[in-house]
Amino acid sequence: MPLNKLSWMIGGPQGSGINRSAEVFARACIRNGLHVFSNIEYHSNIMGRHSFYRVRVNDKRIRSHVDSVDLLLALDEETLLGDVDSPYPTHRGHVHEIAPGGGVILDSALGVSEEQIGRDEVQVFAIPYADLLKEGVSRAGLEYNSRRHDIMRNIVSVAASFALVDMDTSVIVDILRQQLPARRAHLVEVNARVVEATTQFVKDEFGTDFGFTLESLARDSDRMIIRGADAVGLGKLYAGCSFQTYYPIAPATEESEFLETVQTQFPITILQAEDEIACINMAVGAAHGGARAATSTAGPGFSMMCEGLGFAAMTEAPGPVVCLYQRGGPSTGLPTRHSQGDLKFALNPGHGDFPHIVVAPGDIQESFEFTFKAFNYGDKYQMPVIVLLDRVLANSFWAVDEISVDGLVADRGELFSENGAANGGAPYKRHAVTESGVSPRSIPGEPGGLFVTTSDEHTDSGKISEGIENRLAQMDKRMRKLDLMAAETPAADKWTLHGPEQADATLVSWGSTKGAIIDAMRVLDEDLGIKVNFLQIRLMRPFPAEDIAKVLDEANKLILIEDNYSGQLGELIREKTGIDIESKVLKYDGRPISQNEVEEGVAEAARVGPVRLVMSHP
Amino acid sequence: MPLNKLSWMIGGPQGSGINRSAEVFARACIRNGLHVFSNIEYHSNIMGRHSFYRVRVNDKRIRSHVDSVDLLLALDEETLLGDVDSPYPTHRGHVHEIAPGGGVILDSALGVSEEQIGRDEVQVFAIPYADLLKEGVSRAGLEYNSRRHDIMRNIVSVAASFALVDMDTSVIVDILRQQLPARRAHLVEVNARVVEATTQFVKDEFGTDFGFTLESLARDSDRMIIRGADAVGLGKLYAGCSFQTYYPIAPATEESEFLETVQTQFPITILQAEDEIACINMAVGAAHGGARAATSTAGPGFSMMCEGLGFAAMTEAPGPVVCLYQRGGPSTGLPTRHSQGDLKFALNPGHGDFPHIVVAPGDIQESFEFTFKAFNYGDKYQMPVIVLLDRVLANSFWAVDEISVDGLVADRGELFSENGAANGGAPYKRHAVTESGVSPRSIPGEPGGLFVTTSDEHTDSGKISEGIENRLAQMDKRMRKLDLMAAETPAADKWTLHGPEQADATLVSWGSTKGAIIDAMRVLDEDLGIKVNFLQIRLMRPFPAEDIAKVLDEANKLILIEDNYSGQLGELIREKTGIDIESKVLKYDGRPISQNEVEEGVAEAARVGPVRLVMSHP
Amino acid sequence: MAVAELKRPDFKVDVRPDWCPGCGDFGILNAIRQALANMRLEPHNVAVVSGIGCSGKTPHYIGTYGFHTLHGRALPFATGIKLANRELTVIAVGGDGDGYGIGAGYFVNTGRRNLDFTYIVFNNGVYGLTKGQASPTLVRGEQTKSMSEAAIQDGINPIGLAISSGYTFVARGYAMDPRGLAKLIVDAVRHRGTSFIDVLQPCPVYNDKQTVEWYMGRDREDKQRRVYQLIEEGFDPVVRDPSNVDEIVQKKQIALAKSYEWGDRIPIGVLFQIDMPTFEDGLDLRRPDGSKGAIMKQAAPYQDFSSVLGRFR
Amino acid sequence: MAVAELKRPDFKVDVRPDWCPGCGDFGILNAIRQALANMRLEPHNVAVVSGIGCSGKTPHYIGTYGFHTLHGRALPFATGIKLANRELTVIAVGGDGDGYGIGAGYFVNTGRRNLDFTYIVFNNGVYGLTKGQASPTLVRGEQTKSMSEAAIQDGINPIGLAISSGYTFVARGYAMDPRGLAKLIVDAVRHRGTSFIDVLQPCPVYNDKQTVEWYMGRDREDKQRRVYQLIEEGFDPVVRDPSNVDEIVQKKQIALAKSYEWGDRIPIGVLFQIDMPTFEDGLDLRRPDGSKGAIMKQAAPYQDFSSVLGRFR
Ligand SMILES: Cc1ncc(C[n+]2csc(CCOP(=O)(O)OP(=O)(O)O)c2C)c(N)n1
Ligand SMILES: Cc1ncc(C[n+]2csc(CCOP(=O)(O)OP(=O)(O)O)c2C)c(N)n1
Ligand code: SF4
Ligand code: SF4
Ligand SMILES: [Mg+2]
Ligand SMILES: [Mg+2]
Repeated sequence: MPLNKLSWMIGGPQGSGINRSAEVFARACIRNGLHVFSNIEYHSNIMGRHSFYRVRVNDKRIRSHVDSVDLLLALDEETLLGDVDSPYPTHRGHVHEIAPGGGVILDSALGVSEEQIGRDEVQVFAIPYADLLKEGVSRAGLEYNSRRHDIMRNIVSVAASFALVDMDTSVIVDILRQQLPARRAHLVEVNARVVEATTQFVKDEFGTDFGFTLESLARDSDRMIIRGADAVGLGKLYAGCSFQTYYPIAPATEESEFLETVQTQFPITILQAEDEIACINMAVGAAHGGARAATSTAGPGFSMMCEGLGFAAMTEAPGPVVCLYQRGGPSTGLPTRHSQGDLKFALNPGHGDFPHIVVAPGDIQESFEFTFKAFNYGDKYQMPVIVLLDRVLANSFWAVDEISVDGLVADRGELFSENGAANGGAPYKRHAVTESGVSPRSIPGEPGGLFVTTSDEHTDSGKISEGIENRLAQMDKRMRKLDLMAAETPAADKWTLHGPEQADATLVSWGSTKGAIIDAMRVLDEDLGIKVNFLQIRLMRPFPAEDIAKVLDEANKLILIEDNYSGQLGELIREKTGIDIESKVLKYDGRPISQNEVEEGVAEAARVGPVRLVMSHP
Repeated sequence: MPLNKLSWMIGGPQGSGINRSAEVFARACIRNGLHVFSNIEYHSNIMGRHSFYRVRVNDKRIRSHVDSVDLLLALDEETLLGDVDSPYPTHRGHVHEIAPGGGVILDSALGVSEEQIGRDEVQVFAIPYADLLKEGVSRAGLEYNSRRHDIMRNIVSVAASFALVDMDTSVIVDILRQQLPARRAHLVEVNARVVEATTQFVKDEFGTDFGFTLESLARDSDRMIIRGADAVGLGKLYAGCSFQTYYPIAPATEESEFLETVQTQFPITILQAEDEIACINMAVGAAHGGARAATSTAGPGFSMMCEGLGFAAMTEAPGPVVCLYQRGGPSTGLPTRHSQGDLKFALNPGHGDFPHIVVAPGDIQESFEFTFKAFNYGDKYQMPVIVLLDRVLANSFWAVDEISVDGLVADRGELFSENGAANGGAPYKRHAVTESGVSPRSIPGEPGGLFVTTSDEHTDSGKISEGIENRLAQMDKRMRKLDLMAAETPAADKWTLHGPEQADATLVSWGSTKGAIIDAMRVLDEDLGIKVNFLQIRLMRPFPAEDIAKVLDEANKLILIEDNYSGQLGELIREKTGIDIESKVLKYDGRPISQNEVEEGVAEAARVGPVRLVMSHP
Repeated sequence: MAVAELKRPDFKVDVRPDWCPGCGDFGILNAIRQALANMRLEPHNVAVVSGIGCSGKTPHYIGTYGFHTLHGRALPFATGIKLANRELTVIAVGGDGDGYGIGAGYFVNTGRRNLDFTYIVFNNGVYGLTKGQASPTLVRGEQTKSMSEAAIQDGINPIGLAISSGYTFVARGYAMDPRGLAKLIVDAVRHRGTSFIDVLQPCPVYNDKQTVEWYMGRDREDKQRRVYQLIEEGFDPVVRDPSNVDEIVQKKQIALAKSYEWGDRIPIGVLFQIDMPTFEDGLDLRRPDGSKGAIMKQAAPYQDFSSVLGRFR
Repeated sequence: MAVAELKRPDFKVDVRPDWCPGCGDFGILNAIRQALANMRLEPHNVAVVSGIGCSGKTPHYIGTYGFHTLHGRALPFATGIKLANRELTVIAVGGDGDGYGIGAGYFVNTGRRNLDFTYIVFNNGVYGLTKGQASPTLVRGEQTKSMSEAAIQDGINPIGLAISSGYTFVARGYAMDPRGLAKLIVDAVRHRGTSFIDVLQPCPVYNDKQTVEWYMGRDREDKQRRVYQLIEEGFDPVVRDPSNVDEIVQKKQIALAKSYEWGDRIPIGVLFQIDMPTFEDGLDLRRPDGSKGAIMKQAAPYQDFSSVLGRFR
């Protein structure tokens, strides 16, 4: 039976504390030397609607979820059987997702019978939550009070899970000890007793029947558990970003909230603006004002930023960095769900031809690193930079060993003061036409660097001009900076070919699907006999067309994998290289592609040839 | 010497009445049975900056301008020699554009000498404006008063021009008689005398020296002189549009202003909103409310409409029709200048994958016709429709013989009431999943058709739903409507191959360049020996990829012609067909491509092979 | 059920609101339904339009035509649908973030227009659906549960804004007083012109300052409730003579003063009302033939279309 | 010129304004330049930020740093640049369409923030640069030259909006009184917090109602000028005790009343002023170490960066 491989899930109504349970569970696994990947699915709702949290545990590094569940912890009946009886049903529950031989933990008070669950090959572990709570509380010498103590139901869930998979439960208490604020330290003791009572009950009642086991491994105390949103925030801090605006929106808010928690510690101003138009224009103002400036949003907010982006490009602002956290569109869409549906919009985010940079990280390290680099791009090429992220990358907890800052050096680009002498006393020209396209920039406050700039077409001195020759000179010089960026950026930043040079099939993708693809590659090769490699494209604009064409030309079979309807990267690749990737594995049901879906999709595409496959596990 | 072929230009400060002169001149030519194409170039300024107006006259139908000028009417020195001495010069004046043998008319009071003009092969006609005005006024028995009478300088200009080219000047007076409101009818007489005095002076002084001649042709009294903006407005009226919003912006305002002038006559409400976000959302509201609704804007305003467009698509609103008048971008850019730079933005105008239609008319009749059809598309496929227009198409005066309404029948699509019976009493489902993708729509006020809809993903009944199966069903059904649209739309509406089936080179373009290309084709063939045909693409989304690929595959040399920097249609074609049109004739200096630039560009591309040519006549 | 009883519509539907227990939104929902029922409106002649937020879900819970639009854009949408079909009773609803934050520009400019519809703002001091950030009505120094720091911006005064923007009916309601609120809504809907009600709405999950207990004064020594009805004090908000500028200004002044009353006493009820020509009236003046830009289900080419072509010849 | 004279900067530049002859914008431009010169500010420490419109061209005509931004977005931009570099004196300018139409949401929400900068609106009742459509301040029934029909919307009251939004310095100026306006601008810039001046600006080309002649009362029998200085009447706009809510409300009330005075007498001058903590003050409270989020020309990784990583272990 499986050792140190577990797909755990907890489900229940929004607001019932599943987040807390899952996060303690995940953290505890990490403490015990294991790797985790955990992600939540929830409705755009504050309390009551069905949500669930997956924690996948493994002894090797993992970066994605799988659709099957080994151990399901159901806090309510809906988690088991769905809402099929409601007037507008949305799901069939999670029982059908349980792997044969897997199990369900539930509160015996729910009164759900094994017949209702209806799966013989699944073990049902009914746990008397209330009794265990009472028992624990009284062991701690206190009197049970449901209002005060029911919050520990979470701990029962985690302890029962750990006990079933035979894992040391003491780590749960360690984590609580670390996390609870000083003034609530007395609660550690009570929690410890509840853990104890639960562990004892589970061992007594179910023994070691459940075949899945987690074993503590050599403890690597430095491993982090972190979300993409945090990694982006860290990238901003490390880059010296001193100004961030935001307007609340899922799934971008987490990043700003993280930054808000450090604003007393770092010289960064976080401003919650009145809307996203204000966000982008404040950020452009701050960038022109000398700050490394940023804003973060999701699709609906980004839809408000188009004019501001063109404005930043036209006035050659150094940035700002705009983090676009994709979620299920179109329109308000699926506010708390995942998608990679905003690529083409991010590539054409305003009227007219103007330069901007679009970069798409694929994991935690890349989220940190390319957010950092985005500020360098902004400063060096004086244009807005879009960092494309998404719901699953942003909000999933990933276990990583380190955040590496190797080679990350801030570069603020060509500044006027450095070049002042070369001017020979000639008046400073903010938009001087240069060979590279870059004009040394001055920052307000600089005595010799006075300039005016404008969203209108302008002369090299920033005066409004509708002259023809000037127009061509300015237009060309702005666009030329994209060539410079392309030339100066190492190929390794633009794209990566993961896996062997030669393969039966080359998977082509971008962004957060990286996790599921990398995880699937080994299985495809070892278990399904399909040798694949994986072209991850990171730089979307300026697009490394020649490089990509070369890789694709040399490949055997091509398979596109994207979490959107149209295969937007595929469209971009065809636009830039002419190459049509006919086999597409797409997912657009609002959930991220899973490792097994990559395996299934690739296997099928490899088998049948050119095909558009839509993945979904309802 | 040329008969009935004249490129006339009047230049002077913004606000000095050149519009009036040029429009009287153009109208007078039409009255005399000739064809005209006239377009203005002006700064984003109310008074004072240099502007000029071209009127090209011909005995055959013409649809574009040429860069050379046969007769230049200069109201100031800047028109002749530019502003080269100003701190931020923008142009060199128009003297260098005059064709050999051409002429300049100027006010002798300007004191500009022939040496300053410096072109021996150009004739200079100095006219004593003040004297002629005085003379005319006194002939009318009045006392000259500069404040009251200087407004007639325009008429001196027109009369002098007509006299030089030997055209009957009485038509000028006829036009004034028609145009002046009743309460100012007494002015006709004074104007007539000024015309008389001017004509006499010119004949006496210059005789018939000037070689260019215009001759009255058989009068076709029904010929219209009309701008694209008017044609679009007429299309809206004919389609029964009853609600239009706008926020002032060049070059879109003209359309709404035209509609405002007819709002007392037709049941249409024109609402000047507080911004473009209001414009689009009001229009979506009105569309849902049962009206045929529209809004019109330019790039900066369109940049504000992204979220509203996705919203319309998500809630399956019947429209609205959004007219996007392209101007020089990016950002505020060149507000009063021309461009075709918003195609790719119009194709990807929001976050997420959603259906919408983009259609690009190329001349007056098409502007009318496809605006009309846009309402049918909106109603039938329940999605927003973008009509892509541009500055030169919108604001140039074109002579056309007729606006044809042949075959234009309003189709409001599938309505709930018609299908009510088929429901068999089942509750009405606004977003019912059907094979075609279209769900019969009900209109608020309908007793049995109650529904709720939402920008969130929703069920067939419009309730918020984040369910997976529902999501796929709704997403697919929304997108399916694009296939239906593609299937139901005749190829003749999607694209046209103008000219011979077989040609040395196939020109590929869209929108307003049509005029210059059609005009150039004959010259290319007859004078330059290059046999070309011209693929005009009108339907940009859903893109007729197969048809286009077929045409392009069968073509010999391909040459792309666009008024933008990137060759955006070229990018679209490559994305959809894989075909890379390597030869590009582009123009992005804020001015429309001229007939001669098409000739020059095509000739050059045909000669040297794959090349990117940037056209410009500073 | 054997025989379906013909009954007065109660505007209920088969969808259960997914608001948190104790949320003030329930009270507002009930008040709207009650008001619609009291006015004996027919469900198909009513359209409820909302923005995005917890409050934005309201149309899903009312048995009328419903449009759950975009964040901050309920007013423009409502304007469009009303002008497309003037027969509809249109009620726009939304949150305070929706209306005074991202939607502030529409809030101001809708006031100028005086279209005949009603706007109800669910004012809970927070951005509920995005988990409790400060909304524009939260005052300086206040720190609700999920804020990491106290607010350093002032709160706007919605009543003052409405008065300066031109709203012709300006009121404040309280979510936990559904009966009074229903009456206010009836008055607002019956008012000719744009009527606006700012409703104080407890959000038990994120706003731990303006709670029901607080509004009820349970924290006060004298246990006196804070909210009180203006009418009880004999407050007179109505401009008697709309042509009398002095009276208008004086009524606006006292409304402004009342709107700043906060803390121990919080007035609810109508604060300002005046009878002015509506936007529709203005449109009708332009079109003296009496065609009121009515809904057009079947577009037919306008009869006199060709006449307009004459201009271009 | 043989010897360059060292002289006090006059903030003039080599670009000629392309406004129409007689445009009120000239007066405002001169007043701004004059105010800057009077305050003896150094050109490189001043940034003038504008929206789009005739008025939006102003930064091109002043010898400071200048940002001619987007239509309606001058305030957010000004907010950003000010927070990036608090040493700068920031002046935002723009039209009435820019500020109260498309920019109304920012006008309202900037008021709440009370950042230390100045906003000057060129209020001409029309959209000048787009050729004369009605702006949001044009009142119901008015029809200027280029409108095809009279306005059927009410005009908003900028002063009332400002007061309800939280502006701490609210004034009205008159473009044709550059000396008085320059003084007002000096006071506004010196005020700690967001100061706002609505400037009545004749647009001789498109607004044929509120002309210089009209403001000067030349159409009146008694030829009495309409505009008058509040200060002449002894009007006192300043809140003496910012902790006294009653005083604040009372001052707001009288400011509102004054702002509606129109027609025969039009007051100009400061209408409301109060000393309140600025947004910057609030930020500083959050960061007790005194690091004021200053401009960072050379970004260096923050020293204690690695400490923050600890949270994730
Ligand atoms: C353009 C845009 N920006 C942001 C959001 C995210 N969002 C959803 S609801 C909401 C705020 C809700 O607050 P409020 O309007 O006060 O309503 P409440 O939930 O408090 O009723 C926000 C910011 C969005 N949907 N659209
Ligand atoms: C998003 C956007 N919409 C519309 C415009 C067009 N536009 C330019 S100036 C202007 C209005 C100017 O009026 P106002 O702000 O009152 O300034 P004024 O010209 O009167 O000084 C408009 C609508 C624009 N530039 N950007
Ligand atoms: S978060 Fe607040 S406003 Fe939203 S439903 Fe819950 S209690 Fe109501
Ligand atoms: S249009 Fe009016 S506001 Fe604009 S420059 Fe001319 S006079 Fe001034
Ligand atoms: Mg709220
Ligand atoms: Mg204005």
